[in-house]
Amino acid sequence: MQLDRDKLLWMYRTMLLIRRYEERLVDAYLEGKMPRFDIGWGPIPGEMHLAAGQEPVAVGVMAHLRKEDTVTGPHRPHHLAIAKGVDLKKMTAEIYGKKTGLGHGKGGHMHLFDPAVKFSCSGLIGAGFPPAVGAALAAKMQGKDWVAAAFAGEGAANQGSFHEALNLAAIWRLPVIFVIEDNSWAISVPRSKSTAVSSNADRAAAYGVPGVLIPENDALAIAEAAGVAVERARRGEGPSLIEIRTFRYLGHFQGDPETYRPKGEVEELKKRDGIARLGRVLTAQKLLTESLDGELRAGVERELDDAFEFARSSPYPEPADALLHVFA
Amino acid sequence: MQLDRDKLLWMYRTMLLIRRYEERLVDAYLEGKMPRFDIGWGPIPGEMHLAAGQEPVAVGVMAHLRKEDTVTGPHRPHHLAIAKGVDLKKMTAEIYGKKTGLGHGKGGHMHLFDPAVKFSCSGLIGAGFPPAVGAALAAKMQGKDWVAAAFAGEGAANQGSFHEALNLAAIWRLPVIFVIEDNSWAISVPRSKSTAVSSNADRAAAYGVPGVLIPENDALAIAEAAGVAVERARRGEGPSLIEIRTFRYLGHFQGDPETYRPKGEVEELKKRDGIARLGRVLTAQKLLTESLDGELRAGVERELDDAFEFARSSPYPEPADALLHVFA
Amino acid sequence: MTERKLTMSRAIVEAIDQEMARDPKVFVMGEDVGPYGGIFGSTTGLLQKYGEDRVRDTPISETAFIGTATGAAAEGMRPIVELMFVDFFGVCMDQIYNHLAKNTYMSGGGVRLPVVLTTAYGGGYSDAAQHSQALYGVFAHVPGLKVVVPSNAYDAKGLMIEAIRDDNPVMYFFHKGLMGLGWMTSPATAATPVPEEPYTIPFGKAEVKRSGTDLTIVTVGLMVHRALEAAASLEKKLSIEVIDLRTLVPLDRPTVVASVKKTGRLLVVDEDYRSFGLTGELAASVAEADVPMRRYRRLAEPDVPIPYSRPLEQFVFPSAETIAAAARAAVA
Amino acid sequence: MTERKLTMSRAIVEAIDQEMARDPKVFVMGEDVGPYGGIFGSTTGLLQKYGEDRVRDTPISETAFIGTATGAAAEGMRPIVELMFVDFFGVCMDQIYNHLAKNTYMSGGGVRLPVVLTTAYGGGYSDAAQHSQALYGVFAHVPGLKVVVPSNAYDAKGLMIEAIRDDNPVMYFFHKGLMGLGWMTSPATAATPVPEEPYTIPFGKAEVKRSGTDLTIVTVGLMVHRALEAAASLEKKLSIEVIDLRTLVPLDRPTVVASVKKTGRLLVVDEDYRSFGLTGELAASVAEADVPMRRYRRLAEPDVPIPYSRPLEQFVFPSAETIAAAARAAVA
Ligand SMILES: Cc1ncc(C[n+]2csc(CCOP(=O)(O)OP(=O)(O)O)c2C)c(N)n1
Ligand SMILES: Cc1ncc(C[n+]2csc(CCOP(=O)(O)OP(=O)(O)O)c2C)c(N)n1
Ligand SMILES: [Mg+2]
Ligand SMILES: [Mg+2]
Repeated sequence: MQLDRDKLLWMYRTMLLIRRYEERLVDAYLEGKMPRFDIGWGPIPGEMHLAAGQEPVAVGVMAHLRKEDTVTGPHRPHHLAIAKGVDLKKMTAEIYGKKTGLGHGKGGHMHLFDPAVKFSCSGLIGAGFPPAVGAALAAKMQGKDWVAAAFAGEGAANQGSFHEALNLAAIWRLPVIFVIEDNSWAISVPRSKSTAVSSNADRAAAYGVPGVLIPENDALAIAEAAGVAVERARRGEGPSLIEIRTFRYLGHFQGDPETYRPKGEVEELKKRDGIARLGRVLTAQKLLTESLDGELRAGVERELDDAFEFARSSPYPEPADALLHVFA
Repeated sequence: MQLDRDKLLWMYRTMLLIRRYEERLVDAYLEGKMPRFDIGWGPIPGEMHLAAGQEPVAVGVMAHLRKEDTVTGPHRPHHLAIAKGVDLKKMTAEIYGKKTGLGHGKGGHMHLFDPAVKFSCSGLIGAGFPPAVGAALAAKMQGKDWVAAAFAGEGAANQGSFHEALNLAAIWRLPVIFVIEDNSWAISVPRSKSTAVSSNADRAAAYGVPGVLIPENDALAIAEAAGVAVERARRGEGPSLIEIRTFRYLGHFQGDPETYRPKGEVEELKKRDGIARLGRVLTAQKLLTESLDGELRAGVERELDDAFEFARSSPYPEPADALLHVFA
Repeated sequence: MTERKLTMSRAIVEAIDQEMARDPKVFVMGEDVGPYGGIFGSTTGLLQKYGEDRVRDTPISETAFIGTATGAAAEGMRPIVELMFVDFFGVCMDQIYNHLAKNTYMSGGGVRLPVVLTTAYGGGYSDAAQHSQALYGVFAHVPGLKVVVPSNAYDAKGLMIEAIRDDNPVMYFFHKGLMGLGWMTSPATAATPVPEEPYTIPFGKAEVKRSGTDLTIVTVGLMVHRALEAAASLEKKLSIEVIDLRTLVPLDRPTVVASVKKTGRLLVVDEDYRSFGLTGELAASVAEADVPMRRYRRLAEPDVPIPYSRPLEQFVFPSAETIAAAARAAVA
Repeated sequence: MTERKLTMSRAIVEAIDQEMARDPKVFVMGEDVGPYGGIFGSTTGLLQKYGEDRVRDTPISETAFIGTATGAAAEGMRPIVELMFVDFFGVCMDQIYNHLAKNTYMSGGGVRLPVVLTTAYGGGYSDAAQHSQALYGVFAHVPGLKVVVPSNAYDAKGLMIEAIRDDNPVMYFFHKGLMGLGWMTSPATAATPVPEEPYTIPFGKAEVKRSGTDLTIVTVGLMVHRALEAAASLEKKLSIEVIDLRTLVPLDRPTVVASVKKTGRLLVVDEDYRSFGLTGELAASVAEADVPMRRYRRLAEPDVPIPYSRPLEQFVFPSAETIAAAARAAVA
């Protein structure tokens, strides 16, 4: 499936949007945490898992998904949420804990729910696989050609839910794509110490489904593999598993001392940055010019200004609202 | 590794012992349940999962295990317990709920613990994999060449614990053998409806460990594969996965109406019975004569008389003993 | 009201059947719910009537298929998913309590999860420590799940239809020893007249099964029958009020408090573990209402795993005799 | 007693270190317990001292590595295994409560499982519904696990050494907000003088942190500090007794009962969910002892998932202010 100009530029712009969104989040997160860092302080308290470096995975897969398709994400969800089209204002307001947020401030950054675009995520590793299978089952039972995609890190592929969900999706031939974002770390544990095989794509054989390894953090290569898997799913031919070698530029969470991480690793990764990479390709294809690039970046900043302004200016929920919404 | 005469005869006799043990259990279990079957009545109440047909798996693997090696079994444990050398009197007393039982009557037939020969089992599907990994870890940390073997049905291979335990054993290169007894049924669910691959041996690739399928319910073929896996484990080269196509002659549990089961299936299986099969081989090899066969069978009956007599004549625990042993 | 009597299992199946006929979004999933019809008869005949698409046997992968129910419910389906024994919750609790139970809250009400999680509980037939537990106290402790524990066929049907129509996750506990299976003893009083037509019983309404003035006995599920037996055996000596909670979440505290206000004495009977559970919750509910209790007693599983051997198992579960003895002592 | 002060995390590490030095069978397993030293500093420096064989980073496979601890313990090892957040219990509860907790009983005492399961609990820093729970009520409800919840560094060391030397499974809960981590606020009173030498604190002995005559406040963990703050703020008006349970299993009922006998009023403060938990258990414990309570009140998490947003989260957890208000109301 060929990606047209608009789609390619959407991929590039969306990656810029994600990157800049999280760069702004870093600053916002550190507000009130300087000079001394306290996880509970500032306008954005709590854990903060950022995806800088992993943008290609989000746009490569999401390039093939529609509003009706379901996405479940892990604790590191922003790139996926943005690429799926989650309302950026409400998402930012949620991260700020505001009443106008996706969950009226109840969920926070690990628990973003936007039913309008069928996005959700969870802080439990591996927990997103089964509900994605459920969304795929619902689509099949309702006779829709909708698909579901479950995203998780390479660490999650050693959780029992990965095995159970893949097996169930396979025997029921459900339209779901399992996407493993291998950023080679699970907090401080390198994949070599967590995973008995060199590629999780090899695990597809355990379920009789296609497994693909994308060795480069390349949005176009990812999009190509994802296109095949999504089409297969829409045709009713069942699930696929895709693993992508991607990059974690930042600490596991903000505040991670990263003493376990080899010096210079990140610098090396950044030389192969996925955004710059696609930018070069589009420039070579004459789809991207310096002036267009400037426009896109300016548009991104305006969009972000609006989102953060909305979040900051929104009111906090009333304390007693904590008692609402336990049940629908 | 060649099996000597004694070992071969041990395999044959132990299969006879298992088969006859369970045949007697069927009768004992039905006592007090006739004419009307009530699961709670009679000298042996509760669930009763029998392994008739699966004897070759037990002796084929256990032929290579020592007292110091650990075995964890599932809810269908008798064949494994007997082959591992669990005290038959105490085991029978446990099944009768007597004070002299392995667990003083607290465990019952799904919860047989005999630390003397390092045997244990559980009623939770897939629950035996992790503790076997733990026993293997203990052996390795203590510098012993002891191994562990975890047995479970093909249905258990779709439980998350299977995946997690195999991966952990593989990255830590632990001396553990995962044995899947594929009797093609999980209660009423055929393997085709539960398992996305034709053989669980294929799943070994997901952990970079050897995987072997034994397509016939043949004690010698099983013993050959188990020998390789056990030696590998003792040499410190890590885990292996073996799946055996075995036979379930009886219902899932006693009282199972088996309306889901194709007519005549069991009759066909019985034509390939594993005990008769080994008997023919040993006879051809002149290791087994009719008179020796008679002696072995008579010895088995005497051993069973003793075990059942011990169990029946033993006292029940005092009711208030229920309060003991919550903590060591 | 019709005099047609049903066992509890047949009442449950009828409720599911009527709702499946009414609403195509309702479907059933679980281990052995298809050809077998549910190990405890909770889905008998549904496969034959509705087919494999709506009555799905699953692999032994509770985390996967319960999470699948959550995902399908978020997309508008109304799954009824069975956890064969509640004792197995430990292999799938994360999908139940961190996701199914919390997603509605974490989404600020944006996500609705109409899932009925049916599960068998209870002992008394020597199924030992991993197949005989009650455990509803665990599910009533964590927020986001409604917890239903019917004691008879009439309630079972009405509560099941209520559960299926509820837009929230409902844990529906049925005691194996109440289902009226041919192969497991069940109290005669568990099978009751059941109307043919669909009806609902609201959650959070306890039923006073017998009124009295000397002592209030509160319980649920199978123990309701034993408590009534005990109360009847003592009726010459004592006037005992027996309350069947029917649901633990929501919990009908007002009915319990009003009764204790009248009797001044509370005996809680529970098949679940004694500590940190139902027995304590009711003591707190009455005490915080400033209702004086002249006596509070509890008779429950004595915080030990459930033993296999009959004399041991009979020792740990309340019986009509031990309930009667406790009642007498509570009033003495 | 030495005046050397330690944070709770350093006290825990010192206890583990001293026991690892004493007994080669003690080892540590869990996620990020190696180079990282434990996300909440519960294993800092142990890898450097004892090496990869005895300090093992695991994959994210809680069922596998907690079951591995059970299997290793059955073979004579003494594992200390970490469940990073207690909120994650749902992915591994079966190995914990059906096996680790029950095997000793089911084997009639034949199997000993000296496992310490350390886990972080608690909120207050906006980690939301899946990373802020207390949940010890669940583990205290099911039989076979000892449950330890230290409130300060001195207790943390003594209870950890006691736990490691115990031949039974011990769930060791530490509140993230008590550890004295540089990056998370912790009450100054959580860091205390800690003797260099190893010492033990017996399980089942609550500590009366402050004695009083008007009201008994019982709590555990972080809430001990808030309760003491509240009691101090009211000392001109009220004489409040504050009890730190220190362990929930075994539960020191006699100390609680004796205190309520004296004060006649009980306020239970709990960070865990209110219903079917600790608050109810203590009401029952006093009531069944026939000790008249003029007042029983409870202040706990109000049975809702823990919300992310600061004002919402602050609303659901007891604070010194809300405890003081509840205390005043309880005595009024
Ligand atoms: C079931 C469970 N276990 C442990 C954790 C703690 N935890 C949070 S993120 C993380 C590492 C995840 O690694 P990976 O899956 O590779 O995702 P990444 O963080 O690299 O994006 C861990 C162990 C958790 N949230 N859930
Ligand atoms: C975790 C869990 N889920 C479900 C069950 C109920 N159950 C008991 S045996 C069984 C079938 C097991 O099939 P298999 O693993 O093939 O073993 P077999 O009975 O064929 O020997 C099931 C579903 C259980 N005991 N534990
Ligand atoms: Mg990773
Ligand atoms: Mg099977």
